[in-house]
Amino acid sequence: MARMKFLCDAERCIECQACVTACKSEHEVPWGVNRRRVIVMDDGLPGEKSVSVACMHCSDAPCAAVCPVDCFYTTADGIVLHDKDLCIGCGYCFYACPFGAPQYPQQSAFGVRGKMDKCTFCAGGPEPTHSEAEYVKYGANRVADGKLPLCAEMCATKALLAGDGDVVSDIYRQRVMRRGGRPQTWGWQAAYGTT
Amino acid sequence: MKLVKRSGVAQAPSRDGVLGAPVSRRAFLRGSGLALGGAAVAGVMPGAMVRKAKAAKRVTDPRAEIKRVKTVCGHCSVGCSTIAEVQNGVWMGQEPAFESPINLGAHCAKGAALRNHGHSERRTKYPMKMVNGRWQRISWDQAINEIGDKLLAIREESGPDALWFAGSSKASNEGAYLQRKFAAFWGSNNCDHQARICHSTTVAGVANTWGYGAQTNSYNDINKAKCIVMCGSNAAEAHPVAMQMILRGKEGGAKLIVMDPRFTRTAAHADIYVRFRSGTDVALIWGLLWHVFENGWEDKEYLRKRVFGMDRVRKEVAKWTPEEVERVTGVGREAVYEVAKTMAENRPGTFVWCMGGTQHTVGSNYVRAYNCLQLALGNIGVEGGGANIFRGHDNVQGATDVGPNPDNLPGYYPLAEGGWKHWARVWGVDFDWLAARFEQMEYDDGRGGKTRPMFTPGITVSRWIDGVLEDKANVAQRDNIRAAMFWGHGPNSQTRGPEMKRAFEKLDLLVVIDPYPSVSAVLHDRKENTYLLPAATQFEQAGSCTASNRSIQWREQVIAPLYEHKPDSEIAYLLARKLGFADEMFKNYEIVNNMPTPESVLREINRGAWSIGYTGQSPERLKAHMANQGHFDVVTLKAQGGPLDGETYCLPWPCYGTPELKHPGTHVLYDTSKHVMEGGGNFRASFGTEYEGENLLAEDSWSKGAEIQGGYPQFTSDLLKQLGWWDELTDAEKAEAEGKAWTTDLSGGIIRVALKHGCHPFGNAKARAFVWNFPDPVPLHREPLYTPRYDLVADYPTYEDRKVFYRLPTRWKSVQARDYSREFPLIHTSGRLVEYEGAGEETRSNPYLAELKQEMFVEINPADANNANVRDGQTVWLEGPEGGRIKIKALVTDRVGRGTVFTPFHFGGHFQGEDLLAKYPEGSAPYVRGESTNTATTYGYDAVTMMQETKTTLCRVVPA
Amino acid sequence: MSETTVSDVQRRRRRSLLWSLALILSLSMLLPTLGYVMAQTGQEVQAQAQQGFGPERATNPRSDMWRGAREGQTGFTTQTGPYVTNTMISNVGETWRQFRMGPLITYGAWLLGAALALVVLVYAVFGRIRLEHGRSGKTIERWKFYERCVHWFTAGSFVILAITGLSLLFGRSVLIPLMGREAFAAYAEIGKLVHNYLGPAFSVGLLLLILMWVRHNIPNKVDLAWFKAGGGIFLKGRHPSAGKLNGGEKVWFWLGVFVFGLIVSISGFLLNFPIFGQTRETMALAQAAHAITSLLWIGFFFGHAYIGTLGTEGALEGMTTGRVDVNWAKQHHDLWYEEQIARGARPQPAEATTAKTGAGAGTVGQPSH
Amino acid sequence: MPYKAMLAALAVVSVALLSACEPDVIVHEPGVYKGKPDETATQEAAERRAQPLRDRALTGMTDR
Repeated sequence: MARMKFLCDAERCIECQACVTACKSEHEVPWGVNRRRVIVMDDGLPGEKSVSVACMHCSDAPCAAVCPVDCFYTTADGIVLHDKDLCIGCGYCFYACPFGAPQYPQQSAFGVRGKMDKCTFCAGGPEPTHSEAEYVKYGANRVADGKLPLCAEMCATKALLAGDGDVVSDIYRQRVMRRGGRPQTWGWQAAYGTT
Repeated sequence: MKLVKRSGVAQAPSRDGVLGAPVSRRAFLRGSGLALGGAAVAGVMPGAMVRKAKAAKRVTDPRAEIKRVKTVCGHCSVGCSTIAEVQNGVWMGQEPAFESPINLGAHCAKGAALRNHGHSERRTKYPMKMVNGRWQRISWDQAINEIGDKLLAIREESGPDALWFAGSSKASNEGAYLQRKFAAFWGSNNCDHQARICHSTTVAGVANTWGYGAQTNSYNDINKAKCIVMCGSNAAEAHPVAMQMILRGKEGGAKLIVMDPRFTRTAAHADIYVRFRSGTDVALIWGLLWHVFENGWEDKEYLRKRVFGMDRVRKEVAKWTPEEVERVTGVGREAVYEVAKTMAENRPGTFVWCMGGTQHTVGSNYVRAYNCLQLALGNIGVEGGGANIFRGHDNVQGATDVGPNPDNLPGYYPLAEGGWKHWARVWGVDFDWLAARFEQMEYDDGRGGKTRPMFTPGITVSRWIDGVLEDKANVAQRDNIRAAMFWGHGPNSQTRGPEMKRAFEKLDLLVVIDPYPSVSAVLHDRKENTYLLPAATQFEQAGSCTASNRSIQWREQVIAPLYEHKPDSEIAYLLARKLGFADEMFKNYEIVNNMPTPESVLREINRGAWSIGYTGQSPERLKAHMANQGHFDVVTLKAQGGPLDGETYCLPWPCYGTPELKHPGTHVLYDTSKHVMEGGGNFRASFGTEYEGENLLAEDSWSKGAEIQGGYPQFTSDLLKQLGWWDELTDAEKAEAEGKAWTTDLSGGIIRVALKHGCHPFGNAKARAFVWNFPDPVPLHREPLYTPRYDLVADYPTYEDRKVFYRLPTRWKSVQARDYSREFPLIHTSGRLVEYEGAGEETRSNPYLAELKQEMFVEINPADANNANVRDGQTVWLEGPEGGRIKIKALVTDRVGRGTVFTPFHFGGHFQGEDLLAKYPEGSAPYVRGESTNTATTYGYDAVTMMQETKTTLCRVVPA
Repeated sequence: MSETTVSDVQRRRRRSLLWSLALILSLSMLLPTLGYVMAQTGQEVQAQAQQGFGPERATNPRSDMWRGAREGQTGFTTQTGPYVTNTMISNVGETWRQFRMGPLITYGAWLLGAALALVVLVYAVFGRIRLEHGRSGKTIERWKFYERCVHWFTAGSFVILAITGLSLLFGRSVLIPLMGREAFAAYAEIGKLVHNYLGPAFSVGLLLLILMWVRHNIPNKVDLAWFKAGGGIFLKGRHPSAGKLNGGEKVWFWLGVFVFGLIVSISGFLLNFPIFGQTRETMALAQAAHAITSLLWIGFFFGHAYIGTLGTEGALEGMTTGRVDVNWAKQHHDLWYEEQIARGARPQPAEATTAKTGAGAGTVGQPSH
Repeated sequence: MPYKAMLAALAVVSVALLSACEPDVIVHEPGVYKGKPDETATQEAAERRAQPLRDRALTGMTDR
C-alpha cells in the first residue's frame, strides 16, 4: 500500500517560499495561519541551509495521540487529517507536534484559538469530497483528483517532494547518487520512525 | 455588497470596510481564505488592511466546465508556464505545467501566487483624475479626451519632445512594440522602459562585443556547464526557477562559484564564495584573467580564430597583479587563483550576471570584462558555456528587442535614416510624413555638431527627472519635459527619490497607465492634471513574451480584464485616435473591439525585425510550441519527434527568415558546431571588416556546413552577386532585395539564400575584446562616484563630465570631486527579494506575498551595527549623501560584509518617514508599504547607456 | 496563652520553624521528581532518535547542523503568525506527549483511585467521628459570612474546574465511549470554555482565602501534638487539642491552597493567556505542572471533603451556617473554644442562631442523627 | 427522607439525560477516529488513487 510522505531536499531548497504561497493560494489560507513554512538554519552564514516544513503526516502522530476529543484520523495511505467540527482548540496538538504544524486562526486571552488548521496533504477533510464545506474548512482536495500537494508540485527546484514514500525516496536516492553524498531524509526519523 | 460585473456598468465606489473595495468577483471565488479566519486577519494584518470577510458563495461543481488556459508567469524572465483553471470567467485554480521544458511545473513564491491576479482588489479600478488634490472617478471617454487635449496643447507650445513616456517590460511584445510605434508616430524618441535600468549596459556591452545583446545560452543549457560563475546575480531570489537548472548542473558535477559583496541565498549553495567590495568588478575580473594569462590557461586557438583585440586587454590585465587586486577589491590572492583555476579546469563554464554587474557608472565596462574573461577561456558559443545574462521582467528581453527604446528602433535598427526608412516601409507610411511628425529644429549632438531630433536618442528613464528639472538652456531639446506618461513603470525603481518628487510636481501633465496606482500616483503633492488609467494585466490580454533565453512564448488570455481595465493595445489605439494618428499607425492590423489583435501585431513585427531574427516566430508556430511543450528536451530545448521535430522551444531568436523557412530558432548563440539551419552560428560582423588594418572577420572558423569557409561580412544584394548566388532569388525577391541588405530586404530572399548555403546572414566575424567606440575601449576599473575608498580615486578616476549625453548634461568627475566617505562610511547596495518584483506595487498588493515581507529593512553587519549603535530590529534612518533618507528596520546579519549595507528595492508608499497611504485612491493601496530604497540613492550614470548607479553608493545608518 | 512561659514560647517557635522546614524539604524533594518523570520519558525518545543518526554521523559533513536541527535548534523563518515557530523539530512536544499519554494518565488515574479508596477505607474502618457528648444545643460562631462565601465560591469552582479538567484528560478513554464523539466534543468545548474563564476567578478566590486565613494557619507546637495523636481519627476517644485550625487543616491550607494553588494558578495563567510569547516548550511544561499538581490536589481534596462532611459529625455546619455546636468545638478545637469564651463569646441556642442567620441555613447538608 | 429522595431522583434523571446523548450506547475504542466518515480516508479510495498519485509524482517530482 502506498504511504504518502513529504521529503525536503535541503541541498536544493533555496528558500523561495513557493511552497508557502502555493499553499496559501490553493486553500485561501488566511494571514497569520501558515500550513507550511520555510526554516533557514545558519541564516546568512556559510553553510546556510533551509527546509520547508509542514505537517509530516507522521505514522504515529503525536497530535492524534494527545487530542482530548480524538478528532484526528489517518487515511489508508497515511495522511493525517482532522475533524474541525470536533476540534475544541485546546492547543494540545500544537504542543505535541515536533514540526509545529498545527495552526489556529486566533490567539487571544482565555485560550481562545478557534479550530485547529493544518496541512492536509491537499486531501481535504471529513466533508463530502469537493463540497463547499470541505473547501472552506480544509481547503482543496487534490488527492481525490489524483494530484499531489501543490507546494511540492510547484517547488522551484523540486526540493520538496511529496507522494508515495517509495517513489519519493527513489527519486531522492537517484539524485543523491548523482551528486554523491549520503541521503539526508530530513525529518523522516521523527515523522515515520524507521519505516 | 453588490456584485460588480466587469462589463463596466457604472457603479459608485463602495464605501464598505476600510479599504472600500467595490468587489467582487470574490463572490464567485471558491471559498474565502479571509472568511476562514477573519479574526486572525484582524489580529495580524498591518494597520488598516482589515477587510470584513464575506461569506463565500461557490459555484456548484468546481469541475464542471473548467477551462484550462496555459499562460506564462509575469514575474521574471525565466518564463514559467502555468495552467489557469477558469470557470465562468473566474480564475478558480492554478495548476503546474509539468510539460513546460523551462520550469517543469515549478514556480517561486510569486509564480505560485499568480491566481491572485484573477481577483486582486488593490488595483486602480477605473480611470481617475486628480481634482484639487483628491482622486475622482471619470469615464474612459473623458480621460482620453482630456489627456489628448492637454497633450496636443503641450505639443503645440513645446513640441513633441515635451512629452516623455515610460513604456513597459511587462507588456507583451505586441504591447511594447505598439508603445515604441506610438512614440514614433507621436514624433519623439522620448520613450524608454525598464531595460534602461536593468540590463542596458549588458545589451550595449554584449552587442558591441559579439553581435547580439542577449543571453547567449539558456537556463536549461546550464545543465551542461562544468563551471557556473555567478557575479552580481542572486538567482535564488531573483530567478528562483533558474536555480533548478543551476542546482541540477551542480549535481552533475559543475562547480558553482558565486562572487558577490553579499552572501546571498545563491551563495549559500556555492562551492566557492568570493566576497568583494561592491563596484570593483573590473579589478576582480582582470585579477582572474591575470592568473589565466599567467598560467597560459587561455584558449589560444579560439582567440586566434574568433577574437579580436585580446592582446590589448592583456596589456591592461598585466597591471592587475594579485597585490593590486587585493588592494582594490579586498580579495586575496588565493581566492582569486582558486576561482581562475576552477574556471580554467572546468570548461565549458558559464558566466551569469545580473543587476549586480550592470547598475554601475561603469557598468558597461563590467559587462565587457566578463565577456573578455569568457572569450579568453573559449566559453562563448559553446553548449554549457556562454554569457547567461538573467534578465529581470517577464518580457524585458522582448521589450528591449522591439519595444520603447530611446536610442533605437524595434529590432535594434538605428535611429538613422536607414532605420527609420526601413520601419516606415514596414508600417506602410511615408518616411517624410513620419519625419514631419518630429520636431523640426536641430539639437546639439554633444560632439560639437547638430542633429535632427528624429535621429537623436531620447531622454532615458533614468534621467527623465533631469529632463524636467534641468535648466531649459542645458537640455538639448526644444523645451523641458512637460508631460510624463508612466505606462507600466514604477518610478521607485529609479534613483534620487527626493528629486523625483520635485520633478513630478513640476510636470504640467502626469498620466499613469497601470493596473495599480503605483508610486507615481502618491509620491508627489500634485493637485491637478494627474490621471490614472487602469491597464489590464498580462493575464487579461493575449500576446507573445520573450523569456531571457530568447524563447518567445505565447500567453493566452486567462480572464477578461477586471473592473474597467483595458489592454495596452486598446489604450494605445484610443489615445492614437484622439491624437489623430490612429489610422496611419493601425492600418496594418485587424481591429477587434477598438483593439488590434496581438496576432496581427506580431505579424507586423515578423515582417520587420529581420536583424535579430524575430521573423520566423509567427503566431501559429508559437501557439503550436505552447501546445506541444511536452515534446521538448529539458537540456537541449529541442523537440524530439512530433510535429515540431528538431525545433527549439518557442523559437529563440534569431529565428531567421520567414516562418515558412522553418528555421528552428537558436538555442545557443554563435555555436559553430551546428549548421545554421539547426541553430548554429558564429560571431556577428557588425563592425566592418577591419580595424586599423587588422582583420575583424573570423579566421579558419565557420559554422558547420557553411559554404564560405572563413570570415565573411553581412549579406547584401551585392555580396550575393559577388558570390554568384543572386540568381537563386525569385524575381519577386530580386525586385525587393536589389540594393538592400539582409536586414532591410522585406522579401527575406537574401536570408533564404544565405541560409541555404549554410551561411549566417549577419556574416562571420570575430568577437571584439577591444571596443573602440566605447569611452573605454579596453574596460578599465574606475572608482564609483561615491566611493568608500577615496584614496583610490587618484589612480582610478571616473570620466570627465559631458555637456550633452542623451540630451542632458551628465556629471562624473564633478560628483567624484568631493570625498563623502568620512561622513557616509557605508557602501549602500540594493537588490531583490524573492517575494516581490521590481517596484513591487503588484506583488505588495498580493496578500499571499505581502504577508511574507511586511517591512522594509536594511541588512547591516554586526560590526557596523555596533559602530552605529544599532540593535537588530531597531528602527533606523539610512541617509544618503545627497540628502535622501529612509526610515527602516535594521536587520543585523553577517550576510553583508563589514562596511556594506543592503536594502531591497521593492518597497514604496512611504517617503522619508511618512506613510503616503492617504494619497492612494481609496481601496487601492498595496497591503505592504515601506520606504523606497531609491529615496536614499544617488547620482551616477553609465557613460554608454545612462544606466543608473544603484549598487554602489554611500550612506550612513543612525538610530531613529 | 498569656500564662505560657518564655521558654515555652521559644520552644513553640522552634518547633514551628522545624515544621516549616520539614514541609519545605519534603516538597522540595517531591516536586523535582516531576521533572525526573518528564526527563525519563524524554531520554527514551532521544535515545531512539539517536540510534538512527548515530552510525552515519561521522560521514556527513553537515551532520552538526542537522543534529542541531534535530535537537530543536532554532532557525530563521519569514512566516509570521502566532503559531509559527522557527524550530524544525521540537523534542519537547514528543516528551510531553509521552509524559501525558503515559505516566500522567496512568498514575493520575491510580492516584485518584487510591485517594478515593483511602477515603472509603477510612470510613469503613473508623466510621464517622461522632460528637462524643451529643449536641449541646448551643452554638458558637466559627466562620463569618464573607469567609463562607469565599470558601464556597472557591470550592464550587474547584469542583467544576476539576471535573472539566479531568474530562479533558480522561474524557477520551472514559467519556467518549459513553457519550460518543460529537456529544463529548460539544461538552468538551463548553468544558474548556468554562475551565478557561473560571480558572482566573478561582485564582482570585484562592488569593482571598490565603489573605483571610493566613493568620489562623501559622503552625505551632499544638499541631505537632495533634499530628502525634493522628488527628483523632484513628483512636476513638482521644482528641488532641487544636486551635481554630488543627494541624491537618493547616497542611491543607499550606500545601493545598497555597502551594498547589500557586502552581496551578501560575501554570494555568501561562496556558490560558498564550499572548506573551510563551513557547511551546513553556506551554507543555506548564501543562505538565498544571496537570500533576491538579491531580495531587484533587486527591488531597477528597480527604478534605470527606473530613469536612461525612467524616466528622457537626463539621459541615460550621461552613454552611457559620456556627458550630459547642460540644463539637470543645471536642475538635478546644483551644480555640476556650480562647473564644475567654474573649467573651457567648454560645447561643441553636434555634436563635437559625432565626438570626436566615431560615433553613442550618438544614442544608446537615448531617442526620 | 424527601432530601434523599430528591437526590436519588436527580441522579436517575441525569443518567437518563446522559444516555440520551447517544441513543445506542456504543463503547468506542479510544484512539481510533470514529467521527464523520471521510471518503478520502477509505482503503478503496487510497487504492484507487495510489497509481495516479505515483504517476503524478513521477511526472511532477522528477527532473524529467
